[in-house]
Amino acid sequence: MQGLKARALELLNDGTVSRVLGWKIGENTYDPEPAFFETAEAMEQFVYNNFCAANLSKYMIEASKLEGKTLVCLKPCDSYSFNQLLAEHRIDREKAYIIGVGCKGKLSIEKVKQSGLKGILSVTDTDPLKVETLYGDAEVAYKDAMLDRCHVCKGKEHVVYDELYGESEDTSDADRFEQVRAIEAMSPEEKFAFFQAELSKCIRCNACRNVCPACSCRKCVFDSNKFDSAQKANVDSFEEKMFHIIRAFHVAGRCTDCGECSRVCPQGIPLHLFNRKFIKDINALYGEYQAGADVDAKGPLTSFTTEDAEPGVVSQGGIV
Amino acid sequence: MSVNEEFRPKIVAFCCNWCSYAGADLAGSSRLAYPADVKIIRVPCSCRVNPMFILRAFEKGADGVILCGCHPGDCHYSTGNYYTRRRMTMLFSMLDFIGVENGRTRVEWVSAAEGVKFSTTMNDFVAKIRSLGKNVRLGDLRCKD
Amino acid sequence: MHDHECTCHPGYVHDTLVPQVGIITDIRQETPDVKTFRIEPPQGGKFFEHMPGQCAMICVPGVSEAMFSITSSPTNKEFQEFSIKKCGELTDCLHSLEVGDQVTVRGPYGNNFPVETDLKGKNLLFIAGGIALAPLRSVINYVLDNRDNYGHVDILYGSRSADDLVQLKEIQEVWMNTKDVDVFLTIDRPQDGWNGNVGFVPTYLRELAFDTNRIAVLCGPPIMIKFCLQALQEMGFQKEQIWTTLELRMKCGIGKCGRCNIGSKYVCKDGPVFRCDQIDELPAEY
Amino acid sequence: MKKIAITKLNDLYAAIAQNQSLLLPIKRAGQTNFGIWTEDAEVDLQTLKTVKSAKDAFFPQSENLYTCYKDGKKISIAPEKLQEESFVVFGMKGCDVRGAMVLDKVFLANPVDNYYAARREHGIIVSLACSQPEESCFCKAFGIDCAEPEGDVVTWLTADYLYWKPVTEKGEALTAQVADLLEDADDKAVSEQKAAIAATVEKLPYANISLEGWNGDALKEKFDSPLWEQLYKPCLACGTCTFVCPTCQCYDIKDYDTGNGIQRYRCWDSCMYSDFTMMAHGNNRNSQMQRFRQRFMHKLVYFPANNDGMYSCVGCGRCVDKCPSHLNILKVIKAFGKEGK
Repeated sequence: MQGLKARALELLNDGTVSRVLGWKIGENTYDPEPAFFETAEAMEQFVYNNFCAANLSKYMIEASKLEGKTLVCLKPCDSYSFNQLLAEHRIDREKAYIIGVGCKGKLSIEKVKQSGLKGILSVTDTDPLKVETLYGDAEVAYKDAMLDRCHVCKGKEHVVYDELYGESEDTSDADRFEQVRAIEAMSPEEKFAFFQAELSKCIRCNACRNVCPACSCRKCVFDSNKFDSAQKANVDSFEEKMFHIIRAFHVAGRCTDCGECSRVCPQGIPLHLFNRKFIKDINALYGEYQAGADVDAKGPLTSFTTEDAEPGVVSQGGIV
Repeated sequence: MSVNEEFRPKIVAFCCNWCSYAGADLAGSSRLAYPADVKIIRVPCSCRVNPMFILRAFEKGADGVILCGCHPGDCHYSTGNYYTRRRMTMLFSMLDFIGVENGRTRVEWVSAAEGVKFSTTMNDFVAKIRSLGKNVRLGDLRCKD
Repeated sequence: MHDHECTCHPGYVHDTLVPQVGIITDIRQETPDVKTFRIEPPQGGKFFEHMPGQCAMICVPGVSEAMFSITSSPTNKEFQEFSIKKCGELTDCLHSLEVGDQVTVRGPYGNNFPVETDLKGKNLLFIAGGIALAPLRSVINYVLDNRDNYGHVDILYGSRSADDLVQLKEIQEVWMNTKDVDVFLTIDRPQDGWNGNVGFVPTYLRELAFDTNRIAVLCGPPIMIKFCLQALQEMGFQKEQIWTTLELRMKCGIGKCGRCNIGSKYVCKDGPVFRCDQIDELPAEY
Repeated sequence: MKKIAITKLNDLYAAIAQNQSLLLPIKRAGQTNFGIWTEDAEVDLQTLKTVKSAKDAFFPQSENLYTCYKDGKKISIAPEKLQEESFVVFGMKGCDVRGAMVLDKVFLANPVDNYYAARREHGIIVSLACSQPEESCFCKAFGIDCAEPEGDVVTWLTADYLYWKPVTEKGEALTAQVADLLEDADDKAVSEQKAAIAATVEKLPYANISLEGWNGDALKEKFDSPLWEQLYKPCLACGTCTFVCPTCQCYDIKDYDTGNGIQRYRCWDSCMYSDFTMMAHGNNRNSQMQRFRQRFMHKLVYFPANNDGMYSCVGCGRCVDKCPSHLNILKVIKAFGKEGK
């Protein structure tokens, strides 16, 4: 981390970049916040540890409008989001200086808490995590504290960068579509019950939308008063489902599966399932596609072939 | 609703202006019958139909939604219906994924000359929806009549 | 607040968030984009008693609801009027309505011009621009109807063009013919058939060079308020002598929904009328 | 002081639910929130903080105010029924109970919000002491005693028993309803737990955070501070903090056309949203910095200025736990504390 900080500082001082987009140290190890640093003095609070989970690529939309270059720290999976935003002309490659930072799987304090620990006073980002709590000390295995998305890691390669810093590791140890398949195998009643239970928790806070790098519309359809969509109401009916279906639909073919939506959901709704279902269907029907892997690739929902399957394929046993 | 009363589903049919709407017209002028429960909404092209239109229709009480457009290759705007095909495949698959009865949504390609197909398609779809019964899962609780 | 008891819940008064039905009984086209609506409850008369400067929420169900100042004076015992400029979704819809159409009305909300305290017995200078005559009309008519309680009245009113002057008939037929009232009209650009003053309100205000022995009541677009305030201060007015109104997005009208606050003050409840020195104490977020 | 064995808690819930609806923390799809008790509900008293506070019980996220019917040009209005049956909210923590009192200052102030008032009148609060406070708790800073919360009945949960102490008349009446299930108890176990809680609270990292300088007096100084520019940057403009907060009371009023009457409803809104103050002629808070500042200024400066120094924060720490960007009110208080202004 010290080396990364020194390198960022060097680039800031020699004028290569006007600001650094990274993480600022929080009150504890586990709550670093995304931050812009513009001075050497501010850089003292720069931190990069295994709890730095936030995907910073979306902040580049705003940073692209600023004077001068922004140094941005991207983890391998974040670089896909960056590329996708680049493909959509939402950010300016010339305004970014990318340091591809190493990642060996990111940790989540929620996961630590789910292991049953309460009153966490301090925690290390080592393997195992050493946790000091009000009610005694404990250890948690690194893998157990990792974000869900890291168990289906996209690999250790950055798809876009100016320079690399640190080692990465492919932490995948699960099948990306396993949960999707499990749900597909359910009866309609079971499926409905599952999503009803999950989505009725939704509080319509929009955290999933606002954090999503693919949700980069200047004005969201769900904020439009002109259309009967700005409901905001939590009515435990189809409204929440519609919000999430449409949101997933709007990012289908563009979603890199970065998993930020599920990470930020205050109610722990597995929102990535919607995105992965679309990804799985796209792969099955229109060929393997990874959004953000290639800036020049045409998105599956903005292209077609004359031989495409008919929508009726769904009622003939579904897309498997 | 009493048990004996026949269930009359509310059907919304989005029809493209150039083919399917003309097909519906032909069905009408040829006196081919299709249930009056089908409410047609004319759209410039099947690809104009935003998935939200379909979900809103359900939410506000539709029991089935059918989308009709030109046959692939015959789109007035040359490629619109190809996009429709991919989009609707994705949307229907998602509806199936969340456990909403499969079969309440359908896409059919109906040309301006296919008055007969329009009529049989609608009869068939209405029969299907009738067998599925009232749409409960996609409706909004506030919209009960 | 209206205190009528709820019909289904004895013991409860109607919530102030629940409106009354209003019937549009008259529509006057004031300018190309301003209409004055006379709205009455089904039984006729007024919805409630109000004071000059107070507002009410008018709603076209299913479209939207917004706060409008009550432009008729409380001294009008028969009905209430609202002058509304077409400038958004709701106002577009209101302009499409006809006599006999129904809307909902709730209120009155907010404070009022201090007609019974600070303004009483004083010479008064009213300055308005465009549609902002709507809130001032209420207080001007109140003053004119209680003529003996106030000193000399000057009214300076300007708009973009002669066609945009609101309430012109009343200005010419009533205000100009009341004793001890001087009306000064101005328009932004020269126009055929207009032989009055041409120029912006703040400029005309400087030319008129009023002495400071009066209270100024100022209402208009923010930019006009800013320059008029400057002009008045240069003319020697103290901020304590100047009253104006503020406007922000409102939903509830009773200081609870949380959007119209400037610092700890809610414009819907503590406003819309403020004395200029009170505004200075607020954070600059309006 | 009364007590009931925890093995018999289900009987207690059933007995309460016989006479009125009972809301309590229920785990559903992995998360605990207040919900209506049913026999198959998974009651969860172990989770310290429900994701959403108990605010919904009195000020639901979405509620109808009235329905407007149109018959030709004729409009008629049917106000929604006010709450007229009593209900019990069980398991509210000290912070949540104080949260309701903060809401009282808003909704019970003249003109009274009858919808809220009716719920407050008919709601019976059975609070629960926090046997295991957590690191993000700082209710002590607001003078809340989580070892003996306010409420109509106060309860304490130990390994074997739920201790039950009625405090108000409403609480006595509820106790009478379930008297058969309760046995007399002495104060010993409760005193021990209270002492243990007090000792834990002293070890909480933010329990003694200083609120010095946060009052209505320094309003403009705080407002104009350059610190806001630095603090707001990572804010995503989502509404998580406001929706999990027990004291956030901003709401929106909207219409929903059901096809059979237009429902006028109000729902929680967030000052963090870009369209919150948007109107035809512009937006007076058009940057996220302004919206971020509004939220914290309201909680720590404007609200106390209007309510005799009472803060609109109860230190429950939900925003600390849930903010996607790890921003929170503690960081704001500390940043200003460090600057010494």
